[in-house]
Amino acid sequence: MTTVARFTVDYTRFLDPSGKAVAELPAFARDPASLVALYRAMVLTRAFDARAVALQRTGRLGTYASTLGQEAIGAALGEAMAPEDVLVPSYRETGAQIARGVRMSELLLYWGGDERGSRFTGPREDFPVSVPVASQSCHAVGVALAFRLRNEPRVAVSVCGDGATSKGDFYESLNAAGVWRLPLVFLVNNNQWAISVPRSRQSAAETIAQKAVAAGFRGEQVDGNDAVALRAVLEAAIERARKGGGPTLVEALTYRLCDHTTADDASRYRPAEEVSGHWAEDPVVRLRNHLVAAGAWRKAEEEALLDECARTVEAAVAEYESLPPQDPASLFDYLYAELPAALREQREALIRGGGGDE
Amino acid sequence: MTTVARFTVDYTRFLDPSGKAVAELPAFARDPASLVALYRAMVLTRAFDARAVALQRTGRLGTYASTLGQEAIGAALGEAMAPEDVLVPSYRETGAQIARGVRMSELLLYWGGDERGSRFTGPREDFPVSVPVASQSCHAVGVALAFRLRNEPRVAVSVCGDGATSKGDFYESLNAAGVWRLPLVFLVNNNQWAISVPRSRQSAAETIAQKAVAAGFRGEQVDGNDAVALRAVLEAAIERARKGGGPTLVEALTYRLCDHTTADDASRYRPAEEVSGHWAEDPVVRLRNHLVAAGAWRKAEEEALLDECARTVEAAVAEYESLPPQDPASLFDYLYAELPAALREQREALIRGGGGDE
Amino acid sequence: MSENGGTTLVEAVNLALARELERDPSVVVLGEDVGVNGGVFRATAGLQRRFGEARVLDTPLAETLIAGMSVGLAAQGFRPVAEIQFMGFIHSTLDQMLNHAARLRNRTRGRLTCPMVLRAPFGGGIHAPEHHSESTEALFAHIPGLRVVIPSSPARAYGLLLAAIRDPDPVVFLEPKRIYRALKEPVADDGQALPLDACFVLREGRDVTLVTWGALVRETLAAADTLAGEGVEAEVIDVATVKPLDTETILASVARTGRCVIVHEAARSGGVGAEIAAVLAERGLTTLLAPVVRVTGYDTVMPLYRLEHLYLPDEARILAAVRGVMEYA
Amino acid sequence: MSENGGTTLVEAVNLALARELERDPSVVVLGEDVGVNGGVFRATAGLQRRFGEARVLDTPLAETLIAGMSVGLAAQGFRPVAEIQFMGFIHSTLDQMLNHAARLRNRTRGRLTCPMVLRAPFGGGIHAPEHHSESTEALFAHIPGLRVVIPSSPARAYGLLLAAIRDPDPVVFLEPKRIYRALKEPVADDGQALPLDACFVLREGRDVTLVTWGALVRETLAAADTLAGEGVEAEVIDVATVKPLDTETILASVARTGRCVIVHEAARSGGVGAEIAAVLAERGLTTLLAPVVRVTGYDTVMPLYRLEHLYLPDEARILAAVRGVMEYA
Ligand SMILES: Cc1ncc(C[n+]2csc(CCOP(=O)(O)OP(=O)(O)O)c2C)c(N)n1
Ligand SMILES: Cc1ncc(C[n+]2csc(CCOP(=O)(O)OP(=O)(O)O)c2C)c(N)n1
Ligand SMILES: [Mg+2]
Ligand SMILES: [Mg+2]
Repeated sequence: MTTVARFTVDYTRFLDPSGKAVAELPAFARDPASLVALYRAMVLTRAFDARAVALQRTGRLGTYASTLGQEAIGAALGEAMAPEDVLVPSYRETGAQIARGVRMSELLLYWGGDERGSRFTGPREDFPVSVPVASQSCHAVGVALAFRLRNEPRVAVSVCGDGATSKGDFYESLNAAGVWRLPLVFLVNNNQWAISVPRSRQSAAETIAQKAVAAGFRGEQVDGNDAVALRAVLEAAIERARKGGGPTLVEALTYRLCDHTTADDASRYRPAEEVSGHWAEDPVVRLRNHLVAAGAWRKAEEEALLDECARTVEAAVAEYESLPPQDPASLFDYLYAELPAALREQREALIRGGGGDE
Repeated sequence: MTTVARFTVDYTRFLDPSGKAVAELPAFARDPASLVALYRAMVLTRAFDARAVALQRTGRLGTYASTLGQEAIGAALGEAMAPEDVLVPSYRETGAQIARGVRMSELLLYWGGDERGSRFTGPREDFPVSVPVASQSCHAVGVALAFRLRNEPRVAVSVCGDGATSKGDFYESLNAAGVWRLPLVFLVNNNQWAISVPRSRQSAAETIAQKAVAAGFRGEQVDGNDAVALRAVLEAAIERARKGGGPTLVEALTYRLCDHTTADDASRYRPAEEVSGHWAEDPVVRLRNHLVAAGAWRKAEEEALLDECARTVEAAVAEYESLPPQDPASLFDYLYAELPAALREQREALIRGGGGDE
Repeated sequence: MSENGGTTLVEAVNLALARELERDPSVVVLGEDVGVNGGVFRATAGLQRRFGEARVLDTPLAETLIAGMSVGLAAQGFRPVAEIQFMGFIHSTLDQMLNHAARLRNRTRGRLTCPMVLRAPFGGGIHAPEHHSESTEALFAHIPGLRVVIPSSPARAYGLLLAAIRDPDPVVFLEPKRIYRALKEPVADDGQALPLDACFVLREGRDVTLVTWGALVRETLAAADTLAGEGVEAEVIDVATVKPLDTETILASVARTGRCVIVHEAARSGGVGAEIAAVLAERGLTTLLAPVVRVTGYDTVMPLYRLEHLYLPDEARILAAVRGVMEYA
Repeated sequence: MSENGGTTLVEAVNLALARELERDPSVVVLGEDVGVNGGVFRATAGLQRRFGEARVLDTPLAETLIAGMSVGLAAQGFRPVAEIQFMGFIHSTLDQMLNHAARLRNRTRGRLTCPMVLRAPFGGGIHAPEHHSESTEALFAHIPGLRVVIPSSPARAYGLLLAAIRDPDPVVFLEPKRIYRALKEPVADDGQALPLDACFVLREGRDVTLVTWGALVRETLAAADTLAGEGVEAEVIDVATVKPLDTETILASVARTGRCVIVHEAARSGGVGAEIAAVLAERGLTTLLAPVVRVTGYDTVMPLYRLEHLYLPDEARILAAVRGVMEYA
């Protein structure tokens, strides 16, 4: 018996839960002021989330998936990606979407049951939210292959949850990305839960990162509550991909502090103590502590930021709520480039006010 | 950055291509006479294969998938599995099926386009051939879970090809087997080709064995042309599974010396020299050389065996060809336990001789 | 089971599952979040606590696996009852259902069989997110070897689910989630199954036959009441098993009424309504006094929830169609 | 392209692919074994050599991926033409086709679009192994947002495939493999597309309308010839695009003939023939002089090849049905 292959999975953390550096910080992070943007993005995401949940509670928004506790991921991804890169998100990438220029009013429209929420005026090539988990990984393969075929130095980033990594299409996508060495980063938000199924029941793999071993490329773990580590690891993976170094799987270890969605009641399946324990890892507090300790953030700035975020979010809500509903004909008008003759009668019947059943 | 997980893939070989032992042989193999059964099974499989291909060429059988060059896998698996275990095969497990007691006439019936070929009179719980590659892995999960739920010391063995390991259902099955630590062995016949797609274009994974890392259990490589190594590795994996040690992925490294099926012409996509080079690895010759060198096999025995195999196969062909075709009503009679009323007219029309379209 | 005496449809599903888990040790319930969480709609609430983790299993998040492993369990003599969380996620089971579940008995000439049930909530009208409102029963209804069963009331959910679990062949069991809790009726937990492959005539009438299933049975019955006030007596048929179809009951009814309106939520083209209309065109033509009309979802993607009311057939559309059919000379 | 001047259907497919690869740099061909091997039916023969590995790609063995990555490529402005090796393996693409390909334009209000083609050989009659003879076009034909196109001759294969590739929306293009090489006709490689969403009237006749598609167009035309000898003039319509349906052409024809026989290979229940019959029952009822008859595959699993002739509709069954319809008073 001989050993023919060996693999390792590395883990990166720069800031401990109290915000103290536990390793030499990457270049970008040495000037704490440069981390302020990262922090601001996290706070804005949290403000948006809280407002969205509140809107749902009062019947002004549909089911919503909060990112509470996972804000570092979106903020770091937003900084690590170039504008010309393409994000292929699941439903929990609110932070990254905002950072990439999707309007908050558009996000509200989407969750408010209006297709116009996915007609982004910002990152025009980014994919819309994908609800069927992991299915979007395949799209990311196509997008990354398109970049390769056109010789463009662009990168696709596909994001999904820990539960999604049990699905076949996730693996088919990893495998294809490996074969073609595509400029593609798979980012897994391992928030420990897939609705009520804990990470330990989802897979016997010690890490999610090691799933990349099956596809023949690098997988690594990062502290998903450490925005600095996330940005460093994601930037490295994205730049490696951009330079032809092939795909990377990045597992961000974090925790879903919220319910799965507003339709879920997590207290049915997980103990309150588990959740409160994880509050000690809060990524927002962690980075704030770091900034405060470094003298780069003060109470007044915090208050101003909260105020600004509240106003920004409120403006988005107003914009969302002021938009009149779509025309009934919209049910037909985007189905095909041109409405097939066979559908004309149905469209007319709908406009006449329903019916038209022959 | 710290390393949080490490994995290795081991490779086992006992006999080199000339049949010489390159490592201390496992207990069962020390008495060369005990290897004769293994050898006989391989020779029988090859004889059956050759006959089936000939039948196809003369229009007496449909498309057939030969196992030429891969006979060690079926023979070893046949010995490693207990009768009460369950085989969940792809279309290239002829050897294992014969070894487990599927009648050769049944195999011919199946490939001859007759459903009765899958009504095995032998291993009654074994699955029939699965044509959609990898789809059978999911069935094996269910079978292994059934054993677990009933507390039976039985093992399911799922077999597929290297190409099949790119499919999502393969991975979904590995992952589930890992989560539940099922008594399930995944055996991959890595014959280097998936029709015209070479192993290198199928996956960037250095080994197929390492795909088990994604699911958190052991994967290992074995020389798939070394029947001794195969039997040893498979026996160990199956016994580990039987004792509650969970699943194993075994990658058997071999080569498809034949066309993909009789409908394929491999000369279109791979050079003749590649194929002829691999004849030097022929598993049948390898074990024969080993037996002959050990004084456990002589020319007369070889001749008698070939003769016996020819007669056995011929008898199977005669049995196959003597069976009258199924009744037309058979199209309906096994669809449901009881024919739904809605189908009665269609069945009667068919019996009346087609039509009956209202 | 409920405060005011009645049982909801989702509670009836729960009762039927519990009854069969109790009665038959070969029944196992599996799916995503069916264990501790009791299912996102609470259809499996309490079952894991009562029957243990070996009988009520949370699976990894993998629908193809859920269907495929059910085939394996079923071949081994278990009776898996698998839940797909929403019908929008059922489509990756199609390969397993069509290529294996529906064929195992036929392929092996009866040596191996596949007594499994694949449950899924379906349909719109609850303001759910994208992919949570699908009605694609027609895809499964085209597959030989399958049964597709759709209850429309708590009592029928109970009785039909018992029948589906006891059936020796694979059944796709689709639960109209819009009426999971919208109506209650007394359901006796007596273990009595209802017949599969048979329509239920919910209301008799001589003037027109209304054929429907699932959540829209409610609107159709309401329309029939309204019509009665106008002097039109509508017969209302709940198809219940949309595969295989009980065409005899439908044909017999239309033979009496001469008029037929089919109501379903799925997209019109190639919906199950097409098969029913086709059977009438083939075998009921001479009895038809008016065109067969379908009141259905449009041939569009189910819109996000703000406009879903435009998509869903309602009583007004049913009434308009019936009045048109009645006026037809 | 062929020895004796004619072009086969599979050669016509190859010509159309080459033409579009040549004309439009955004076209890419992908699938299992489409490269060096040129496809298991040779539909892509020579294309990789001619256009390079970047335009003609062998994929790993993963159908969900093939469909899903095509969505990604298409959203990026490419025009992927993906091959699924046999229709029996197409069902794991259904999730991607239904949930994404068919919806991308609608979901994003036109921001992202999905101009992809999913090609697959389909149908029985070539003595192929299990899962190699499926006709499940009805599954795709029920999905809003898709087109489903089926050629029935070399010339139509060429012209319709060009149209499918140039179409700005997703098209499932199903090739009747039984006639891949069974007939030849001159095909001018002139880059002229044929219209989608339109039936082809292949033969005019006043007595009965025969509606069909794919491989059975041949048997249907043969039946029409035989019927002509008996004094019955049959109109033969090749539906070609089974989603969306050109119902006007069919209704107009039946309005003239008063009789309709629908011929398809797929299982009867819920086949595309059901939709056609339903449209006749709804909108052509008064023009019908006889029941609408469907000559189809049975509602059974396509048998293994020894008995597949029992399953496949043939000229005799078509004739019997037409005679029945003609005798109907
Ligand atoms: C294919 C599919 N199956 C089921 C669902 C229903 N569902 C929505 S989210 C979810 C859990 C996902 O967990 P994970 O991937 O860990 O992501 P998270 O929600 O934790 O971010 C499930 C089962 C779905 N959206 N898609
Ligand atoms: C799901 C599916 N897709 C495509 C095919 C067609 N096909 C049959 S065998 C084969 C290649 C399989 O290769 P591999 O898994 O390596 O097995 P091998 O034939 O080499 O034993 C393909 C593509 C199939 N049978 N199933
Ligand atoms: Mg999660
Ligand atoms: Mg292979």
